[in-house]
Amino acid sequence: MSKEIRLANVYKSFGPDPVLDGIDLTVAPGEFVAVIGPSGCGKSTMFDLAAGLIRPDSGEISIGGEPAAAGTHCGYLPQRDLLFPWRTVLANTSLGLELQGVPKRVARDRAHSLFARFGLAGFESARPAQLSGGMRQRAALLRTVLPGREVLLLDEPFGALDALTRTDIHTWLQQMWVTYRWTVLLITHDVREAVFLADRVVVLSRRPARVTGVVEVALPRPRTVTTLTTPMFAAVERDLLGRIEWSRNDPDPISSTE
Amino acid sequence: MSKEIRLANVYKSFGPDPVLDGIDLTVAPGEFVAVIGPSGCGKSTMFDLAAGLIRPDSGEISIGGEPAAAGTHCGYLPQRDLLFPWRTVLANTSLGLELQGVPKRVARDRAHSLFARFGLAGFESARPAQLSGGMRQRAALLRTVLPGREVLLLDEPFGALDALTRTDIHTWLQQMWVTYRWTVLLITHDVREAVFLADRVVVLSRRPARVTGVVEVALPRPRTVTTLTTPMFAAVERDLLGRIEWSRNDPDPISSTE
Amino acid sequence: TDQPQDKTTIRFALDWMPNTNHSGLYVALRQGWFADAGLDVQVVPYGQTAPDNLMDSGNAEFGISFQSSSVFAQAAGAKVVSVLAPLQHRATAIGVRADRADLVSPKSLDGKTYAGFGDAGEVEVLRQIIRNDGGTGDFRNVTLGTSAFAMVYSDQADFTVPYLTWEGIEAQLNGTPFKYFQFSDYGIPDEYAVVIDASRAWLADNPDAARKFVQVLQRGYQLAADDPAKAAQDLIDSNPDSFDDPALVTTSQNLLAAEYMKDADGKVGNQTLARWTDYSRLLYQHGLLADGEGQPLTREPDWSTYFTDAYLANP
Amino acid sequence: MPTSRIRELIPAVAALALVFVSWQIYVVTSGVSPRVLPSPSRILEQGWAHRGDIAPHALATVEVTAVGFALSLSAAWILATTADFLPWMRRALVPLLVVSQTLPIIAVAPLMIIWFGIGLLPKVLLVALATFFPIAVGLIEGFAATGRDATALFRSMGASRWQQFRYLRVPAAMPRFCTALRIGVTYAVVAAVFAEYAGAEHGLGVYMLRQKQIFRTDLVLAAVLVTSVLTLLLYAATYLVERLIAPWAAADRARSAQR
Amino acid sequence: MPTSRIRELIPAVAALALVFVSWQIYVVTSGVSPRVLPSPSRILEQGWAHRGDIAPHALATVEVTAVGFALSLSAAWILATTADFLPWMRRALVPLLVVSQTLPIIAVAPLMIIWFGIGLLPKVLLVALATFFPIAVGLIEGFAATGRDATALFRSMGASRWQQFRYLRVPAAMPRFCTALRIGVTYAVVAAVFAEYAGAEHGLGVYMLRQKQIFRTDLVLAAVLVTSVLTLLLYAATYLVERLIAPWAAADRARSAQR
Ligand SMILES: Nc1ncnc2c1ncn2[C@@H]1O[C@H](COP(=O)(O)OP(=O)(O)OP(=O)(O)O)[C@@H](O)[C@H]1O
Ligand SMILES: Nc1ncnc2c1ncn2[C@@H]1O[C@H](COP(=O)(O)OP(=O)(O)OP(=O)(O)O)[C@@H](O)[C@H]1O
Ligand SMILES: Cc1ncc(C[n+]2csc(CCO)c2C)c(N)n1
Ligand SMILES: [Mg+2]
Ligand SMILES: [Mg+2]
Repeated sequence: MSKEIRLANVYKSFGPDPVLDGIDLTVAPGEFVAVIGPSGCGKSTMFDLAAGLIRPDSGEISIGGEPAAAGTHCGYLPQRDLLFPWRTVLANTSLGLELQGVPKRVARDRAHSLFARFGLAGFESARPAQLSGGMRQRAALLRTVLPGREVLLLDEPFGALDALTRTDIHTWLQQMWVTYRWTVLLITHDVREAVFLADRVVVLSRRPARVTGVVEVALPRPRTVTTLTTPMFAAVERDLLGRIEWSRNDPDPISSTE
Repeated sequence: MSKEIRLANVYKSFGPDPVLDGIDLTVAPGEFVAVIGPSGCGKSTMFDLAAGLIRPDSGEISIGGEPAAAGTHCGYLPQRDLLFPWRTVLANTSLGLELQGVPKRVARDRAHSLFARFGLAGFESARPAQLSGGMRQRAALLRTVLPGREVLLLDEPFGALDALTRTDIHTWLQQMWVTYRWTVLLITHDVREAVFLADRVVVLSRRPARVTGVVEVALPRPRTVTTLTTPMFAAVERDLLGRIEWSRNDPDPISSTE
Repeated sequence: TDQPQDKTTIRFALDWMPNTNHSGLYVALRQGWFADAGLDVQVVPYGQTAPDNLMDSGNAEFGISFQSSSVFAQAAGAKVVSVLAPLQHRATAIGVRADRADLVSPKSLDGKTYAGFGDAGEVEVLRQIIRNDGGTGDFRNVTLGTSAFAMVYSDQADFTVPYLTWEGIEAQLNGTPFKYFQFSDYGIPDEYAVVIDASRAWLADNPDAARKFVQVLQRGYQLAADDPAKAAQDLIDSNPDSFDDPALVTTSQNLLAAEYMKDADGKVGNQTLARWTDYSRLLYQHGLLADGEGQPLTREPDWSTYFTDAYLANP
Repeated sequence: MPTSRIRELIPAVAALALVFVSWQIYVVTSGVSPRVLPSPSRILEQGWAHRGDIAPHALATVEVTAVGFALSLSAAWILATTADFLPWMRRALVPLLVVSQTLPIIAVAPLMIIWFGIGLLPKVLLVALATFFPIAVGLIEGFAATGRDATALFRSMGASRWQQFRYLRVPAAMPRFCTALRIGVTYAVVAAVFAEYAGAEHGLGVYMLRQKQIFRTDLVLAAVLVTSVLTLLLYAATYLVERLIAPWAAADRARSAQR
Repeated sequence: MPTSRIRELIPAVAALALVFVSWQIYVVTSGVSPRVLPSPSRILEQGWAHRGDIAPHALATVEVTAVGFALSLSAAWILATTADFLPWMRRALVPLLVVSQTLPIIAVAPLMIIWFGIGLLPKVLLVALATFFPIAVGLIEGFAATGRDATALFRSMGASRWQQFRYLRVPAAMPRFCTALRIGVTYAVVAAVFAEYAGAEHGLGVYMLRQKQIFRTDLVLAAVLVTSVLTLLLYAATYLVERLIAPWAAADRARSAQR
């Protein structure tokens, strides 16, 4: 039921400067892949391409074997949360379901059942402007995940969350993923997050982005708090950090994990 | 030349639910204080109060001894970046200086001299819509810091940055701070970031926010990559994590650092 | 057959807000004479569109016109014809404020401002009058439509062409009287101040109804000439919110009845070729008439085709 | 909070009062003829005295306004929706729309009567012609102003073109639509009066024309006053409409006004 | 890209051509009298033949339009700025503004000429009255629509009220101002023609009135055509203005239109 995401030799530039410089990446059906790359390298651009929202200059992109097109139905969480001011928080979170044709009452009930888990309880009828930054991000994530698309594209969904709220949602997301086996592509700046959640982590270079490394994460599922303390976790993390080659360009690097 | 930030017994609610529940916090002139607290607890609200943008229900807030008011001139970096579409990236970053009355040419030159450092070189005349999420955040930070206000309020300025870009900017910020000794209040979700940058870290509870712990960071300045590996750094980090009491409420906690 | 026939509907277009020039129409309406004749007469109120244009385009069957308007329309090919002349003489004159000591004859209007109606030929005729009085005929022509009279009262303009029998009386009653220079005193032939025009096409298709209508209307105007007080009352009653001061209507109707409506025989409505010719020829000679293509007429029209008495009651 | 509402109205009432009082004083001291410029008190007094005459005319005008504005609104929605779904329609129709507005209505009105007769039709068409443009343009620009990101998001969620329209473009256009509605409604009564000027049996336009004819400038202005009041009522109604169809925008405006 | 520009205009040109061709065919086949409905070809031909008559009238209209619109723009900016700085002024003036729009211009125009004479003044005032409202409302609502967050940010940066206005509220209002400008400019020429109808020596309005009286519907419509073309030129000019004063908005619109 899940679909493969495939980018083959994809080039893209805005104006004269290239942004994506020949990206090759295949995410198998039901696989969870994290993408790590320096800020401004082209990660969001890659997602826009995969979602069919913009076209590559050359190369091929397909979702489930079909060329990515505007109508490609995937759960896309853009980097800016984009909640709609004319909908309450509850109505924003149920939007994806409603667009799938789920009756409004049912859609809202389903969204509502996750409000406590997402720390949004009590804000059902608030307007988005009344939410904190992290709450907005959680509401947007809930809206994205709820329709259960076969393909999820998550662009830094956890950036504005504190470590514990984040962990809580990690756990929930993993649980859902184990159950439904969506194909997930996740952008993050947090190496531990990537290792904790993903089957594979893809490392991109500075702009123009190329794939400079791929790290397999063979940790057993479900991963829990104890997984983090295993030597294998530490090994994968170290391997990954080693591949973040762009660190070498830095004038005064302070690695945040060594 | 720097100013003290003082919040005394501050209460604030939106509607029936309290958000700030008696906050007491003093930041000495030239001190660098980090604030850590769960998402949605009231951190941004505290900043809005300190910047004089909203009024407390009760309690007192002063900046440099004067009550915080709309005109309180501080460098405020709000959580959403708020770049203006009608200005180029360069003009956005120089805005703060221009508003101070610095001649446009001079202001733009000064902003421009930091573009390489902030990874924005080449995007001087781009429009904000053409920037990546992290680039937007960096541009907004540059705009905030450039005017050299005696008081800086930074609301999650590094959330969308990868570890290395982040470290680079940390180093620069610390360097500037050592030189100018602004009074800085920084919101972050990253414990290591807080310890690396701050003189003191304040921990807030879940909403309604109260101060549940204060950790002194007596690490010598300037802190560098080597500071991170010192036992003292590790000790402070551990102390801080211990004080994040709200972790206990979590149903299925996965600490990201143990 | 004996079957009651459907009433013929006739739309009658007005040239102006209801006034004593329309009294015959309202008398006939009020007395129910049209209904008695099996006619359903609907009054088309005054608007931005000239009655001749409404008739020509099939939006009215009859309407009020003036001799000059009718001539312009017919020369340009409009399918209308004059069927009745309620007023036998010109009822307008050059009007200036009575307290304007500087304006003593048309000559003194040189360089002054005329508050006009945009009518075809009005400027040419006024210029002729001034020249006939020894002036140059150069004046400022401002086109104002319905505000012309107020412009003269408020001194924004110097002269206009009011109806002696309406604006003239109104001005007098309000204490700001006009003084007049009569066209006929300066060599302009007399004309019918008001005529009733009809759609030629409709006349051809409905000769009987046309005759009935014109004769009932003629009867109305005859009564207005014979019993002006009653006609004034009918006019006021038919237009309840149009007249503030009944004196205006009665004075006006009395004046019309006494001096304008009846011909030498005391009859109302007849038209003569001589009257039609004199003034119309002046317009032709000034090169004012143009055909449907906008080309100035090069041959004088046969004025006898411009009106007909065929629908009137036999004299 | 009714008291604060009322307090907000004070400056407006004061400004209006100032205008009327200065006018009254001018008329009284200058001794200008009431046929040229009647005093406000005279207008009120005479207007009240003739209320029995004015009321039926006002009613006729309201009818023309209502029918014309309803037509205008429906047409604007249909056209803007069509234009939104079919970009070539937008490119074809919007210029036509603009052209329609460049026609001097005063020259066209008499022609409309020649073409469409003398009934309700040309009047309703005139009201529609006058109010249609701002509403349609407001809607079209409102739809088009939907953020690109938001559209992209909707597409990625598999929203059909219709769903994009219904759930994104329509709500996003509401604030502009409300502004446009306010402008359009302001022209509606005026346009109806205008249409009556071009020929009608009843209506405030006819009444004004008649009073002007007999130099009752005071009654002309009394009818003008009635027109104003009708328009102001419609204008106020747009705020109620806004609170219904775009409560978030109304709330935002209120907050920003407090500033 | 001039070719793609030209290609974008095709539907509009086609739609206009369709209207004119149908009209021509209808006139030719129905044999309707040119006094009722002249054919487009006749209008063009006769208009061209009388270009010597029309040109000076058109020039007079252009003058009234230009002066009136300039007045209107300045007044709208002054008023909107004042209203933005002094909230009580907004509360006092905006209702007056709305009231000014509720006055049926057709009844007021003749009075204005009686009060202010036949010169340029009343016409200029009428053009201003007709175009002022949409522009002022667009500006006022544009200023007021500035995001609260943005205002807060500016205040925290120590921006003076004037700087907030200059660097935040003015640019934020530009897109709405451009929309309003487009609406306002559309009414400008029409209002000038209208004012001339109410009383003038020269101008397209007078020309139309006179041609109507001598049953030259074709020349009336030729003058209508000239009015349209003048308005369309002004309308097109607003896009140039927009590119100058709000390039980012123009760019956004272009992107969203590509959608
Ligand atoms: N304008 C408002 N109206 C109503 N409630 C509000 C408003 N602003 C904030 N709140 C509420 O106040 C609480 C604190 O919000 P705040 O933005 O201060 O959180 P935060 O600590 O900054 O969270 P985060 O880390 O997610 O940004 C939240 O529950 C939020 O819903
Ligand atoms: N619409 C656009 N027009 C021009 N340049 C663009 C546009 N969108 C993105 N870019 C450029 O493409 C590059 C990559 O942007 P992108 O948003 O993909 O980065 P990213 O990897 O997601 O960065 P971040 O981690 O900061 O979000 C940037 O240099 C950006 O300036
Ligand atoms: C009662 C009455 N007063 C004025 C006119 C307007 N009008 C039309 S033609 C003309 C003569 C000058 O051209 C005048 C004054 C009218 N029709 N009826
Ligand atoms: Mg990004
Ligand atoms: Mg926050």
